[in-house]
Order: sequence, then C-alpha cells, then structure tokens
Amino acid sequence: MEIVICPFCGKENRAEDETCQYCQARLKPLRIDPESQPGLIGQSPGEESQVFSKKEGKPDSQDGLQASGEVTPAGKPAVSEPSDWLTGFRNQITTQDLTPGPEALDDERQPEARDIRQDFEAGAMLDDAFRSLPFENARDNEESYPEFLPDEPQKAEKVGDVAADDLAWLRELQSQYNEVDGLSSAASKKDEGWLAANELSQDSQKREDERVPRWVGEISAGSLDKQDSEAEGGLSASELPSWLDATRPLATPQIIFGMPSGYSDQVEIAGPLAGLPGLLPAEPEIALGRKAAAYPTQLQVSETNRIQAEIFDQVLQSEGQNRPLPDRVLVSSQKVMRMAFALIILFAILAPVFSLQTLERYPAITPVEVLSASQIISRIGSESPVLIAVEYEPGFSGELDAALAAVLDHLMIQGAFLVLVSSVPSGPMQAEHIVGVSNQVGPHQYINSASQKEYINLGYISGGLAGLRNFAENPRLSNPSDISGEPAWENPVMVNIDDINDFSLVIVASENHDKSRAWIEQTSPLLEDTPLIYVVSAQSEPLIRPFFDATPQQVQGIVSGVIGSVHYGATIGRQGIAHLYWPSFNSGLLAAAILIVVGGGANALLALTASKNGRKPGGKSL
Amino acid sequence: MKSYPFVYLLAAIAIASGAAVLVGYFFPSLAGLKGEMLDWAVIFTAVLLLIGVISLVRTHWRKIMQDQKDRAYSLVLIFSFTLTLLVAAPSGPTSKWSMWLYENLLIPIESSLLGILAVFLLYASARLFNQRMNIYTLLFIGTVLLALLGWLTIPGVDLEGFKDARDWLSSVWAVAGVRGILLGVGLGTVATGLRILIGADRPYGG
Amino acid sequence: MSLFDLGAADLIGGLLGLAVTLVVFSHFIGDNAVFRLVLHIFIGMSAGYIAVVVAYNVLWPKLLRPVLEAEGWELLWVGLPLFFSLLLFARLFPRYSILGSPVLAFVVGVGAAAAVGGAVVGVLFPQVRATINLFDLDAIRQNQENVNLALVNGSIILVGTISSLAYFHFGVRGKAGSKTQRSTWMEWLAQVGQGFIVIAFGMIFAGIYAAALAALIERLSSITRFIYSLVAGF
Amino acid sequence: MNAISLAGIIFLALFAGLIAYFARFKPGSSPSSLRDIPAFSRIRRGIGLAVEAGQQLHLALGHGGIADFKGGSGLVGLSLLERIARAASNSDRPPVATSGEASLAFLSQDTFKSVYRLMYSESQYDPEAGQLTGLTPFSYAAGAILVASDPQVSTNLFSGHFGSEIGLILDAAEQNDSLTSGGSDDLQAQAILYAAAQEPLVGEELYAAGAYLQVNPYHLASVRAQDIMRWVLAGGILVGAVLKAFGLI
Repeated sequence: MEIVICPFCGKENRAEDETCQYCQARLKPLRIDPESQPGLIGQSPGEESQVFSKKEGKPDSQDGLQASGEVTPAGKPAVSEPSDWLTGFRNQITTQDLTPGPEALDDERQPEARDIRQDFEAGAMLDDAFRSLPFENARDNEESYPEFLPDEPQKAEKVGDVAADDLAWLRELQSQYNEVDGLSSAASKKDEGWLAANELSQDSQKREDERVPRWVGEISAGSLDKQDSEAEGGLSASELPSWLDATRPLATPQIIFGMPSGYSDQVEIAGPLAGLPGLLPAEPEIALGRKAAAYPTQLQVSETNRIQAEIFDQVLQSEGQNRPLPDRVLVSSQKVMRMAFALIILFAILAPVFSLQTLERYPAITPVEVLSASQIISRIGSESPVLIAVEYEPGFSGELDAALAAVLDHLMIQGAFLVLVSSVPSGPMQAEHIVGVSNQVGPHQYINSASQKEYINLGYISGGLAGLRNFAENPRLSNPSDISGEPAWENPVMVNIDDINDFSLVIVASENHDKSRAWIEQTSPLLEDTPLIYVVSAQSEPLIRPFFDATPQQVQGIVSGVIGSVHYGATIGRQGIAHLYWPSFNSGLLAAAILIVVGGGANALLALTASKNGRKPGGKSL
Repeated sequence: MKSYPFVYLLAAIAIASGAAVLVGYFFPSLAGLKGEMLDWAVIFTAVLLLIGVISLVRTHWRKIMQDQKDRAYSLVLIFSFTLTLLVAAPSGPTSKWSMWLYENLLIPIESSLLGILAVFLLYASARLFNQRMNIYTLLFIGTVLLALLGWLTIPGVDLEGFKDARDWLSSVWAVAGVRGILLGVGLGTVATGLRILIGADRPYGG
Repeated sequence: MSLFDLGAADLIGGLLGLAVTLVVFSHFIGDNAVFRLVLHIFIGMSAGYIAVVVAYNVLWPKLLRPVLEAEGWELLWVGLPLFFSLLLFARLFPRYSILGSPVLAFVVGVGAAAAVGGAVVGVLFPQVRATINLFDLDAIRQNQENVNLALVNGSIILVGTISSLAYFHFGVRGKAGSKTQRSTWMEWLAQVGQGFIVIAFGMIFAGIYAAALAALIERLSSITRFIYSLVAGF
Repeated sequence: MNAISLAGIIFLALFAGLIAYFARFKPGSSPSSLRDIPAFSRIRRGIGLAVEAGQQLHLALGHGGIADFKGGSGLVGLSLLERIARAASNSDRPPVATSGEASLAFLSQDTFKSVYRLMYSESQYDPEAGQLTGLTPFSYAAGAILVASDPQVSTNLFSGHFGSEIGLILDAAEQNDSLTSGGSDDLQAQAILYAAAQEPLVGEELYAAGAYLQVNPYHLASVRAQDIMRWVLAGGILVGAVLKAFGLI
C-alpha cells in the first residue's frame, strides 16, 4: 500500500488520504487556476508538482523524490510558467550580485565571479538561500535526502520540488481562513481583496484585524521601503517599549529588499489577500530578501540562550579585571569567641596561682595501674640498671615532666642507675632536662653524688621501628657510645647488659600512642620477666590501658599525665611538680566543661535557626 | 607514569628489598638478612635527616639570595640554626650551654604552641554543633564532658560516679572503637605497602 | 629565690622564655609578624639540634668510625653504606638527583615491608588475639574478676570492634546513587560502629585537651614564678 | 616457623592475590560501586575550585618516615598528591606539598616531576612545590602554619602521620577560611580532625583516597580486597571468641 509522509508532522498516511490523520494538515495541495496564480519557484514549464512519497520499506537514497503524478483539486492543470516576481528576482541577483566587488579586482578571484552565474543557473545560490530557511520538517521527512541541502548542481531541480511542497503551509494557512468563517470564500467569489472594501464597519474592521496574522497586519499597503521612509521622515517613530527595544537585534543584517520595478500597483486577485495592491509576495522570497553575500551572522537564538550568552560574556570579561582581595574582616565573630575562650581559660588557670591555693583534697582512690607501678619501683635495688626511654616531644614537657619526675624522683631515692635513651631526635636533650628537673624535686643530691655518675645518656636510636628492634636485640651494637661520644658500656653497672632483658626495669615515657605501641611490639617479646612501665600523656592513656588489662599483661604499670603523677605522689608521700599544677589543672578542666556546654549550646541554637530558615548548618558560627 | 627502563630498575630494587625484609618477619631463620637491611635503612634514614636539614637551610638561603618575599624571616631562621650549631656541636647536644638554649628557648616555644592548642580545641568542639548537627556530635561532646568531669575534684561535690563511668567508658567502649580503628588502619597500611611491593605504586620517581 | 640568687644566665634565660611565651600567646589575637619571627627561630633551632644529634649518634659512630677503623675486605663491606649515603646526597642537586633514586627506592621498599610486617605482626594479630582473649574464663577467674561483668564487657568490646570494623566497609551493590546503598543490616551495624568510634575519639580528644592544658599551666606557672623572683628581688 | 608466621604468610598471600585478581581480571567496577563519602566529593570540588579560582591547594603529608611503620599514610598522601598534581598542573598556582621528613619531601618532589614529565611540561616543575618545612613534629607544624595561613591557599588536605600538632595547622587554616579535609593513621590526629576539620576522614577511609579519586585501578582493587579481608578478620574474631569461651582454644 502506498504511503505518504505528512509534510507537517512527518507521520505516514495512506496515499488516498486528503488530510493527515494525525495533524489534519492537507496532504494534497489545492489546485489553483494556473493563469491567475504565479508558478512555484524553481519549477520549469511543463514540470508537474511533485509530492514526496516513499515506497514503504524501501528507502532509496537516489530517487527518494518520486513524481507521483499530478494531483490537482478540481482538475486544474499544474502550474507551469515561472512567476514574474521570480524572474525579476533572478535578474536582480544577476545584475547586482555579480557586479564585481573590490575583492573581484583580485585576478585569482575573477574566474570565481564568472562561475557564480553558472552556479546560480544550477540553483546553487538558491541552495544557500534555502539553507538558511527553517525547512526542518521538509528535510526531516526525506530519509534518503542528505542531511543538508545538496551542493551538487544536478540536484537543483529537487530543490524546486522541495520549495513547491514547502509552500503547502501557505495554502494550508489559506484553507484555514476559508474554513474559519466562510468569509474568505465570499472574498474569493467577489474577486475583491478582503481588505479592499474599506467601508466595513469599525467592529468588523477590528474582527478583521484580529483574524489577520500579526506579521501580515504589520505589512501595511505599499512596499516596506515606503514604510521605512515614513518611519524616518513622516510619522514620528513610535516609542518602542524598552524591553522590546532591548530585544531588537543589535546588528541586523542589511537585508536589501530590492523590489522589482512596477510591482507596487499590482492588485492581488485571489486568496485571503485578494484585492490588496502591491502586496509583498507571500512566497518564500520575502524571507529570502536579498542577503548580503556573507552568510547571516544572526543565529536563531531563544531568549534564554541569549541571556545565558550574555552572562557567559560577562563572566569572561570579569576574568580580565583584577578584583582586589576582600579586605579581611578585622574582628569576626569567630575571633571574638576565640579570644573569650582564651581569656576564660587563662583566668581559670591563674586564679589558683595568685590566690596561692594548694591542693585541698587528693583524688580519693589511687588507680590500680599507678599503685602497681609504685610497688614495682619500690622493689628496685640500689645500682640496678633501669632503662628509661624518653619518647615525648619538648612541647609535652608540661605534662610528662610532671609525671616522669615523680617516678624518677622515686628511682633516685632507691639509688637506681638510670640509662636514658630515645628514638626521637630531640629525645637526648629532653632526657638530660628531665633528670635535672627530677633531681630538684626532692631533698636529694642524685647527680652531684661523689661516686661515679649515677646515670648515662645513650642518645638517639635512629631508624624508627627497625632501630628499636636492633636496640632491643643488641643495645651495645645499636648505641656503642653515649651522647657525648664516650664509650658507654664500660661502666661497671653496664658491663653485664647484653640485651634489653638484662635491665631491671624498663620505663617508656611518651605522649604518642604509636611510639608507645612500637616499644611494646618490638621489645615486649624479648623482655621476658623484666617489668615494663608506661608514663604516658592523658591523650594516649585510653589506648595503652588495654595492654595493662590484657592477659598476659604486656604492661605492668601506667602513670598517666598530671592526675597520674598526683596519685603517684600520694603513694610515696612526696609532692612533685604535679601538686603545683593540680589546682590550676582542676579549674582548667571545670572551665573547659562549662565553655563546651555554653558554646556548644549557643552554636546548636544557631544551627537550629539556620536549618529553620532553610540554610544548611555549617554556615556562620559563633 | 611514563615508563622508562630506569623505572624498572627502581621498581626491582624496591620490590627485592621489601621482599627480603618481609620474609625476615615470617621466617626467623632468614631474619639475619632482614636485620642487615634494616641496619642500612637505619643509616640511610639518619643520612636523610641530615640531607633534610641541609635542604631546609638551602631553601631559605635561596630565598635570601633571590630577594624573595619574607626573606627577613629566612635570615632569622638561618641565624638561629647557625647559633644552635655553634653552641651544641663542639661539646655535644647535652652540654651546659646547649641545654641552656634548649630549656630557655626551645621548650618554652613548643610548650606555648601546645598551650594555645588547648583554646583551639575548646573552640572547635563548641563549634562542632554548627558544623555537623547529628547524634554522633552529641555522643562525641557527651563523651568529652564525661571524661573531663571524671578527672575533676570539686570541694564538697562527690564526682566519684563520674569517675567510675569515665573508667568504664574508657576501658570498654573506647577500647572497642580504638580496636576497630586500628584494625581498619592496619588493613589500609597492608594494602598500601602491598601496592608498593607488587610495583603498582612507585612513589620513588618512577 | 631572689634576683641576686639568679645568675645572669638564668636571668637572661628567664626573660627569653617569658618573651617567646608572650609572643606565642599573642596568636590568640591573630597572626602577626613577631609570631612568625618566633616560628622561624624555632624551626632553625630544631634543625640545628637534629643535625648535631644525628652527627653525634649515627654518622660518626655508625658510618665514619667503622670505615676509619676497618681494614682489608671489611672496609668494602663497611664502606658500602657510606657509598650509598653519598649517592643520597646527590638528591640535593636536581641535575644529579637521579643518582639518589636507587637508594630512595631501597628505603621505600624496606619501609613498605616494615609497614606491612609491622601491621600484620604488631597490630592486626595482637588486636584480634586481645579481643578473643576477653572470653578466656580461666584468666578471668585467675584475676579474681566478676565473671559475668567480664563477659558483658567482653561482649560489648566484641560487638564494638566488629561494628566499627564494618563501618569502614566501602563496597556497595548497584549504583551508589542514594547516600546509603549498603544492605540494611550492614548499614545498621555501621551506624553502631560509628557510635563506638565517636566515643573513642571523645576520650582521646579529652586527653589531648588535658595535655595541652598541662602545657599551658606549665608556661603560666613558670612565668609567674619568674616574675615573683624578679619582684621579690627588688 | 610458628603459627603466627604461618597465619601471617597466608593472610598476606590472600590479600596480595585479591588485589592482583581485582585489578587484573575485574577492573570493570568504578568509584560509583563504593559507598558515598562526602569528604571525597568536597575534596574533588576543592581541587576544581582551587584550579578555577587560580588559588593554591596545600597538601600536608605529615612527618611519618617512609623507612618505618608510620610511612603507610605518607605513601597514601603521595598517591593523592599525584592525582592532585595532574588535575591542578595547569592552574595559575600549582599545589604545594609540605612534609616533615626528608624522604617524604624528596618523594613529593619526584611525584611532581613525574607528573609534569607526563604532561610534557617539565619546565614548569618547581622543586619548592615539595617543601620540607621542619624536622620535628612541632617545627613541621610551625612551617605548615605559615603555608596554611597564606591568603592564596583555598584548600588544605591532610594525609599522613601527624600528632596533636595537627590542631595548630587546622587552627591556621580555619582562621584563613579555607576548606580543611583529610585523615591520618594516628588516633590523636584523627580525634582532632573529627572535631575541627570540615570534612574529616575517619580511620581507614584515608586509605581509600586513591580509589575514590581514581589514581589507578590498583587502588580500587585494594579497597575491594580490604573489604573482603575485613570480614575474614571479623569472622576470625567471632569464631575465636566462641571457641575461647568454650575453652576449645
């Protein structure tokens, strides 16, 4: 069964259908009286109007356009001779366009100028014109028809067919007006232009205006040029609203509307505009206009695209301008809150110091891990070698000096021989520092005793884990000399030490969980019965605690920070540095708890109000 | 990474040395080779520390020579480095004047830096509600408050209950979380190390 | 201790300590040039001490002295680390830095192996064993603990360890369009795990604050003691 | 060879085998098959914003030495640095990486150089991009404070071994109103990051950075291998606990 593609919606219909079953568009062009109606563009005399048709299922790239025979309403013969306005148009193109412009003077271009005439004859110029017209629907229908209009000259006549068929929309327009109120048929009968009868009453005039499409209405009698001249000289140019004026294209291409001479007094004899003199031909050449040779620069841009293009343009231009850095807000709310926190904490720390407050009450119960450490050290005999790994950074001197000083003070009382070592580069100096501090805690002269030195500083173990492993397995090889370069192992106390298990006790002081764990992993397998005690910062106490609670115990005692040191002092009845710090430490903790509750509450309120106003939390904070 | 033959040499060295050390962890009989290689690594780490010092000082020296911004600070850095060398090198880092410099300048600066951290930590925990308002923030702040109250002693107020709660939280709940994190970090570390040992990652300029 | 008991060195030292402490505390108000100056002094001093410690403790005893004291074939074996160390010094010159790359590759290889071996032997297995040992009834009885309480605590630690391990699970089935794409039981377990993790962070965070507070107290009390000694001196 | 060594060998062989298998035979899966971690999308956006706005990105690699156990997270940082350097190499201000250990500093310079060589713009390579800012933890933090408080730095990422001193760098970054995100293998640093960073990475999440930011297929493969080994450990703990409770082991 033969099918026909509807030029409007592209749907297939049966060949015999008059109108498209989908969009009711006419499939068969109305046949109008050839004498009165100008021929279709590009149609040479004797050629029949052609309707696109496609054998079902056989897309044929070459003869997609098939003459399906003449279809004429009411038996009228197909239109043959070319219309006057077309020939006028052609002459105009040939006279004007081909006059050599400045570039034509250039010799190489000369042959190109002469070819334009042949191209035009072959319809190439029309291709360019057609290419700019919105013939999407027509092109889409043609499955086998190439995407863009063909350049090859031999396909030019198909272009004419395309145009013939593309005028269907005008006829369809005309048929719509005939059907709407039957007026047009009266007009066509009386063979007067529907507007020519000016004696229609005001309201019918208004009705007419409403029915006439707006763009036709704008084209008043007489040619456009006349209208322009009136706009310039005669009637004052109507004040366009600003938004309308803004939307006018900035650089409209100079469409030169050259109208063939003698055209203005011709009266339209049929169709909806019958009776109007000097009408612009509704055929496509209106849209054609005579364009400048250059391709049109004005794209079909929708409103939103244009706005987006403008925004993009502004963004690009703003890149070029150097924007001064926003000057920093001197005092922001965060800075105020930060200073308030600082002042409160400083006050909480200094108040007990200035009021010479001393510790009223020790924390009641001594933790078991502190008690265990104290008992182990109490069992250390005089001149027993005790290895002390000083693994904390100088920044933690405040906390760990207090804790370690209490333990070293106890060891000094026991008369143990201290062997200091560190796997931290600043450790050797820190070890020397802590021995001096511990010596000042109690009324004993550990360092300046007459006998030979009571301690030795083996210095730095390099190489991290690997270095620790080496030291644990063979300390003599790992650190052959002490920090000042003297041989370390000739001291009588050190003579019998071959590996880490030969020490009476090992104490590791560290603020960091990784360093603490490294000592456990690398040395505890070799320690056998030598006890291992940790002096740690409060920040790593939760992480070392499991090694004390484990079975078997990998750590035999823990002294944790200022609190642990106070407890340790309580076990041996000696007040160390920690007792000086305790009142300030206590009030510092209390101030912190209050500040977190108050500050946190205020920020929580801010977050709730922010989420109520639809803003994501995480914005402005106190 | 653009491969060129030299990269394959570097990859071969890294993989071979890594494999030798790894084998030493699990086959005690081959621990000797591992020990020797770890010894060399210990020496190279120390040498790298020294090269790091030279590189740091040279960077700031170049800033001074090239008249770059903040060259005054670089001058101060090089001056304090030189002063420390002159004081500590002759008779050892634990000599009298070296310890004087250490105890009167280095410890005060580093302790003060840690001290101002206390205020920032409080400010950050107070602001946490505004950044992430959820149940976990409440749980975090609640744990911090409980830990602080567990250490406090307020005359006339018995806070032993807080202390016991803090100890239980610390020795059970915190330990569970820590174990989970350590196991997770352990898996990540093994994956990272294995990628290097099979040559997938080549951070050494390959 | 009055001013006259203070030696000149202690006096100058105390004044230096007071000055740098106040400069660092000025950071509360905001970033300033003097604070940056003190930071640069600090970086320079640290580098100086490290250079001296490394020279005294590693370079001389482990690198130079063995080469000077070695003879014959031993010199070759002892000299190798020195030779490779000199290659490492080539890293300081961009044109020759490629010479140091083999040594760096060696260090990376050894470091990766140490990380892998240390993680397996030092972290994964000990943590797994420690969690399992929480249910060792003999050990519990040996430590005279309350068996039921110990088992309850052990169960909490077991659940916490496994759920916080599950929290890190990365893989999801199907496209990760919505936020939570894991299966419901995994998601529920992960949220429990996140709770345990947050509690651990809270305890550690409080400990860090306590350590920082102790450092602040040490600085302020040393300043007040020094000012007391100055005031008492006049 | 004792039981622990044997278990260790089996564990590592299984782990390495899974990584090779997923990378070689099942590379098909993509980051979309991983759960959503907001920090990584913020990091990706932070990299883009830094490039677009012509601002600088600071990656802190910490002070964990490569030669010892603490180097694991530093190596993750180097993979992250390679990805960031690739994305930001044509930005007005190339990224800067600070480290507190010499081997890390040299490796970060190597990473920059190999990325620029990959981009055929080796002339742009600046050795100062891989900075060694200090050699002890706190002096490293002091040097990193000076970089983080630079007004041109808009994003601060942390990936490496840190201690409590990470709080000082976060404080300087926060006063500079810049994005802070990242993670560490150290628990103290993780606790501070959780409280103070805008997008913290908790625990193992840092080690998945390579997979989420698509450094190379092996990272995605190792994350999937980690998922499997995680349940091997969990299963081992559960079974071990039950057997121990019944006194069977």
